[in-house]
Amino acid sequence: MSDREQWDNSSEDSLFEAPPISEQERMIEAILFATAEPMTVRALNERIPHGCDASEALVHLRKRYAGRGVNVMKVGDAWAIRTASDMSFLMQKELVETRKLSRAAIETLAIIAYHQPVTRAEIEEIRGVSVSRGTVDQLIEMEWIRFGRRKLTPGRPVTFVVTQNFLDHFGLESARDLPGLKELRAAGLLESQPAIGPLTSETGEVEEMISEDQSELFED
Amino acid sequence: MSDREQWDNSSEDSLFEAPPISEQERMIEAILFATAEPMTVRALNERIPHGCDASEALVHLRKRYAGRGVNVMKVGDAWAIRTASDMSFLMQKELVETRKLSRAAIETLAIIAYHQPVTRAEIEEIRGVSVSRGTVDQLIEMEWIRFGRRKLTPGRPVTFVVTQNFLDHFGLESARDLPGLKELRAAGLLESQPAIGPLTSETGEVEEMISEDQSELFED
Amino acid sequence: MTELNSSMNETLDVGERLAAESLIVDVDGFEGPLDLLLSLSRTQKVDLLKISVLDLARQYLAFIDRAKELRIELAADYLVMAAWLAFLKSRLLLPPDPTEEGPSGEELAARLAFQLERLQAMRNVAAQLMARDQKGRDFFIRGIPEKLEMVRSVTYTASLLDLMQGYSRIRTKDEFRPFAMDRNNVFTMEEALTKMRGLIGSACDWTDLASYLPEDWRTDPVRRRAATSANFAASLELAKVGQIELRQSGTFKPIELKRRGD
Repeated sequence: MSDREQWDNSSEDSLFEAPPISEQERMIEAILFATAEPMTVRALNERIPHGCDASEALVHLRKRYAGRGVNVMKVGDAWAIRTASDMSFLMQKELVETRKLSRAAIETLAIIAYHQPVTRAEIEEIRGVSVSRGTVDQLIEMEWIRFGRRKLTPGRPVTFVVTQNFLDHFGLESARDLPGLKELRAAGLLESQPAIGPLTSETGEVEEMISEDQSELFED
Repeated sequence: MSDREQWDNSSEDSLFEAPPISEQERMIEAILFATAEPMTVRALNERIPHGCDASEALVHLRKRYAGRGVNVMKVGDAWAIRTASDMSFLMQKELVETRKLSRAAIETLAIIAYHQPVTRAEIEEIRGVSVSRGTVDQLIEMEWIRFGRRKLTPGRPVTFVVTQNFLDHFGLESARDLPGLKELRAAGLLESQPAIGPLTSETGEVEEMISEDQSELFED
Repeated sequence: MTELNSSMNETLDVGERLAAESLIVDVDGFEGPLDLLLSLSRTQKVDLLKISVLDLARQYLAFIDRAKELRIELAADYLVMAAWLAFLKSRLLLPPDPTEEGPSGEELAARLAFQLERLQAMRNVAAQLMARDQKGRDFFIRGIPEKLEMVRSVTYTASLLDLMQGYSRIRTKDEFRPFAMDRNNVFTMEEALTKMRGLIGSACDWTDLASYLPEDWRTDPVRRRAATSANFAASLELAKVGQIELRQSGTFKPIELKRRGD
């Protein structure tokens, strides 16, 4: 409690030195343990006293929990504590029943994740069949995908991108860590070529944009 | 995962040696983290593989968390991981009760987002019912809408527009990224029958209004 | 592929009948022509980029022919693909025509191979993705998120889905009508009545009906006309119920009104 008064009042903090990094680490630890949702560095910094640096504290904390029963995980630009995955056998009671996704939904999700931002027409071109209403609806409801920016192409179609919830669910630090992403890119399979043949979608002309837009998303 | 098979099947465990105490400690750590209530030693022992000793692992775990941001604490005759008492000041901001916006507020907000800048009279015309003062005040207080320019019409009524906070909350880059009616329908979000004549012909209208009438507002 | 070809020319024996049955199941089980092509391509057992598109086209066409022969209902897109592959086959077999516009047969074939490889790749990564450790199955969130006393505040929230559903609810509630303030210049008799009822109390003497026009309805001719007629109708109504008296000294002279003396 004695510490408390010291860091409590952020308006007067500039008068004090920032607490030592070990203390900052404890604070981040307490906050991450208390919340179930991932927290951004920004949100963490807002919670801890002025002059503290959540990013630095997180580096220490992550190291401390490496190999423990719970780990500090990065989720997009946010952080969370999760149980180590080799402990799952202890958690039968905590198992969350997830809705079984259809093959179409799984493929659509993967296409959005690897090609984001991607339009419905582009998804259809890759799968060679039309995307059913329910599929996109379901993925939005699960909060695994959301609407992205509109494409700057005729018709200004909306795009889809994956969400932080998606990253959190699959334990990904960022969309760049998607399995096989590098290989796919090296093989040119994420570039879109103008489609020819019967599977060409009417909106085929939109595609020059993709690689450009995409780089933004996957770059730091 | 390789560990998993080793400790997995508790009925046959007597054939194996109990996992090392460090491993038992990890298990207790993961369980105390993930369970929704404090756990008694007995309940812990039921969860972990045969031959493990929760009491001993708890002693180690408790020591490990001594002086950290969270501690292993005894709650009645059960155990839990809790925020260290000197860290409680960090949790004050935590208690925010989140409630769903009322239907009236959501509809009003949607109209402002799709038709901005829009006057109160126009909102009422579109919704077909009057807009209560409280609804608008609430949306302003949430900083999701603000006053825009006055309309150059008799009475010079004030208009409403959505704010940057609104865009941030809904993960939109700009209000232009809101899907149009056609896209809502394609995503399966529109339940109504698409066949009504005027409806289909007007779907483009919304976007047109956004791109033209409001172009001033959306320009960078 | 050769098997398929030859069997087509013979009458169907029992084994082929069975094979035909499985074909029916297969056509149902495929998610469109591209999916079918991908399955057929597996028989070639090579890298998808090195696949023989010509062979694949033959296989597909044979498959479609056989399906037709068995009178299996084929969706239009299977037939569109068949037509396109027949065209592609002829392009690949004939020497290139230098006067021909557009992509060559090889380019079209490479493009198709690319599409197949891309679809296969997406399926592979989709499987890899689903095989990852998943939240709530392989790793778990904090079971007791801390509930804290102190500052209690209420925030209201809504999701994008709520917003969009709210909007579509309004937009589809009744026939869509683009918004227009089309009653700008209409002054209704009800409005006039309400206004005048409030004013006639002080009309102890004869006053010109025109003086009852609301301030902002006087200058614009259209609005003035609308308000005048509404006021006139309202004054007739008030006279009828006996609240006022009306008089006019001659045609086109001002109409005057006065509270009915009681």
